[in-house]
Amino acid sequence: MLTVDRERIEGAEGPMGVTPSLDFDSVRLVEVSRHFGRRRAVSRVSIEARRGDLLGLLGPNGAGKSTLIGVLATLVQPTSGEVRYGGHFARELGPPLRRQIGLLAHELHLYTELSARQNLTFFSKMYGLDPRSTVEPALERAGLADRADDDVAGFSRGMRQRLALERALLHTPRLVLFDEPFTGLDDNAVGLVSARLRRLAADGAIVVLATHDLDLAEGLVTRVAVVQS
Amino acid sequence: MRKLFAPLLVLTAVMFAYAPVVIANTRYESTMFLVQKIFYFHFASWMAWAAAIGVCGIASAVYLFRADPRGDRLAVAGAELAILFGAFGLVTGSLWGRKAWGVWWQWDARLTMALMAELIFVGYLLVRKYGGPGAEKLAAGMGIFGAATTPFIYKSVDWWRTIHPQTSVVRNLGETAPDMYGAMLFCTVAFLLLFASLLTVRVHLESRRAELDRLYLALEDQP
Amino acid sequence: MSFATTAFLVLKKDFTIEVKSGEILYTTLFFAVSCVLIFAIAFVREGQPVEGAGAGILWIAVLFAGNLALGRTFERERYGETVRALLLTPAPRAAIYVGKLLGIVALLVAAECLLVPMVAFLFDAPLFARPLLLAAILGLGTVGFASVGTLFAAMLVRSRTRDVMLPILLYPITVPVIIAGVLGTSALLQSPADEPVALLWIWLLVSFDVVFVTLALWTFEPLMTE
Amino acid sequence: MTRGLCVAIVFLFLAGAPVLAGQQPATEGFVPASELPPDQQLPAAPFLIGAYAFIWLALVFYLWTIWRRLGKVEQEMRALDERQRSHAR
Repeated sequence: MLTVDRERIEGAEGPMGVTPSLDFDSVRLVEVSRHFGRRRAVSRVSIEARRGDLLGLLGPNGAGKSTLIGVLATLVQPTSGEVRYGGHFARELGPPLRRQIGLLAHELHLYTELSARQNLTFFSKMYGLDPRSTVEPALERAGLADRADDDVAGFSRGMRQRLALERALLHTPRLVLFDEPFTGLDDNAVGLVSARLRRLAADGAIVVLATHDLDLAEGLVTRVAVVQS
Repeated sequence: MRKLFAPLLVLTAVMFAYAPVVIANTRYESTMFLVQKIFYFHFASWMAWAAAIGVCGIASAVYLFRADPRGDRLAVAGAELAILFGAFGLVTGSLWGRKAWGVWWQWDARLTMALMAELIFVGYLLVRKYGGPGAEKLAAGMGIFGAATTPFIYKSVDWWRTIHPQTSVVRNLGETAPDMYGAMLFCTVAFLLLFASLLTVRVHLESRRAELDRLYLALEDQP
Repeated sequence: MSFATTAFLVLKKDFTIEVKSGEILYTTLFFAVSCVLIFAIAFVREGQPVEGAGAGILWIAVLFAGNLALGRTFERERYGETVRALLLTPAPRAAIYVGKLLGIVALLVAAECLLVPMVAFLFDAPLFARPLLLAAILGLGTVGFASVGTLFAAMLVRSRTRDVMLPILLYPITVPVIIAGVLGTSALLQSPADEPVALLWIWLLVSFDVVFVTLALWTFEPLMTE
Repeated sequence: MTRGLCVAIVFLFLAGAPVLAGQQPATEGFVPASELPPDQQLPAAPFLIGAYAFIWLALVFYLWTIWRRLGKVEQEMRALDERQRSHAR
């Protein structure tokens, strides 16, 4: 675990800041709740995931899995409770923490008007990576090398999903978050995505997978957390 | 706050009840005579209105940056009171205008500004009501920007149309007519106290609602 | 990732999409032009335009078109939830705001390049008598309107009622821009042009822009966290 | 407790109203009529009274809305309380 120099993190928001590196071994939610008035999205959830884990967040639709994923991704602020990344709280970190998070949601986070290559190039630059060394391998892994310059709008659901997966993993994040990644995929594609997930976990990433599909999760995840509505 | 509330309420009520007596005892202004007496409540309304807008803006910023729900409650109360005191100012101003200038609405600078500012805070309440889950944050943005834009609206409308008595009138009052000045101060203090009591009551309503929400959540958590 | 690089990347990305599809540019332009023509119905009497109508028509067309462009631009980011993907990158979030703001401003300036000659032609308005002052008023007014508009459109992405909420929130807050823009432009349309008055309004627009761009940069990050 | 406070506010303000009403005619007699031009005296009074009356009415109305909203919340709380008790049994 790396200690993080506070001043450098604050500098990262400034005009000339360089994103410092940060790493952590585990992610822990402690009594996390998120309410909208009297409607409850998540109530007092405590989970922990470590490197190498493939944690399944299982539960029916509307049980707050997406909110939990949002909380883990620092996009949603919990009403109460704390989120710890290694020894740090989310609010202390900011950009260096986001550098270590990869999110693939049901919505694919792709610009359909742009080509596969343009999408990957844009995001690799936004992550401060060199597109020359990251884009081609990613296209290769997605199996889209020959359609790299076609617009995403013309892709099938499976092709988009593969591209979205590679886009989310471009920057080799430590914490990988998946929200219902199997929706609309055929068996072959499900197999490919599952294999990729296992490899990520084996390579030392913390993988959190939210799904309502128990059959798919079975045999894939190494630990399970059940979220009830 | 709770301990202070009862004396605050009594003081407000006494000052409010006594205000007409104070106003009645002032001299008549030489050109506008009786209708000038609207001025005491009119001016006081604007002071309370400005306070309400300030409270809404600052409380919104506190809510946004500290995520403190108390800031949110204070901001709603401020926005509602800005609408209320704005309405006081608009109606008394319009009545005064009818007498002094012969028309109900003259596109006078201050009145126009107040009308625009009313729009902002009605917008604030609309976002809260129809913004969906998490609308408090959107409303907080509206509160900060609404409070920040008010001086700009003031300045721009001022340059656009000015037939309203200049603020120097208020300053001169102190020298030329100390009793008028005193009555004005008295009414302003009364209105600010009224604002403080209404704010307390409105915030109380909002915290009761929060408590109710908490109870609902607690009930759901039971096995 | 530096601030300027991020802003430039976001701007370039929006520009690439717009060059490819042209959707927002063409619809905005068409809408602005139809606005001007509709106003002609109200403000042209017996073949002659009502005196001084040009400034008002020009600004109303710009602001209505601006509202449309803001809505469409962020609809594009909402589809596929790319706005979340942008927020998740380690880039400074305020820089993402600046990138989007520059894109909207560029789009509106493009619309103004069409609208100004059109209004000058149709309403016989001497808009080109003081080109620099007019450009300053239009540019500063556009930045002021877009700075508030970009922030509000971005935060309303999460709201179901964003289509109606955007104009409801945006127009009252940008009243100073509307007043300064319309009155500054009409001061230039007088003969002879009233330069001191135009400069007064430019000064107001400059201070409005400074205050609101600063406020938007400051509040963008907390407003975008759900 | 809060409801009591609200009632107290409304009552106190209403108690103030007669003072206002009593003072209004008095203001007209306050300055000798010779100091007021006759055409000024009558037309101005309705505006003045109207302005003050509006403030009072709007204030009472606003307090009434707060009171009602508060009443609704308290009622819902009691209902919730009852539901909880029957649930426990």
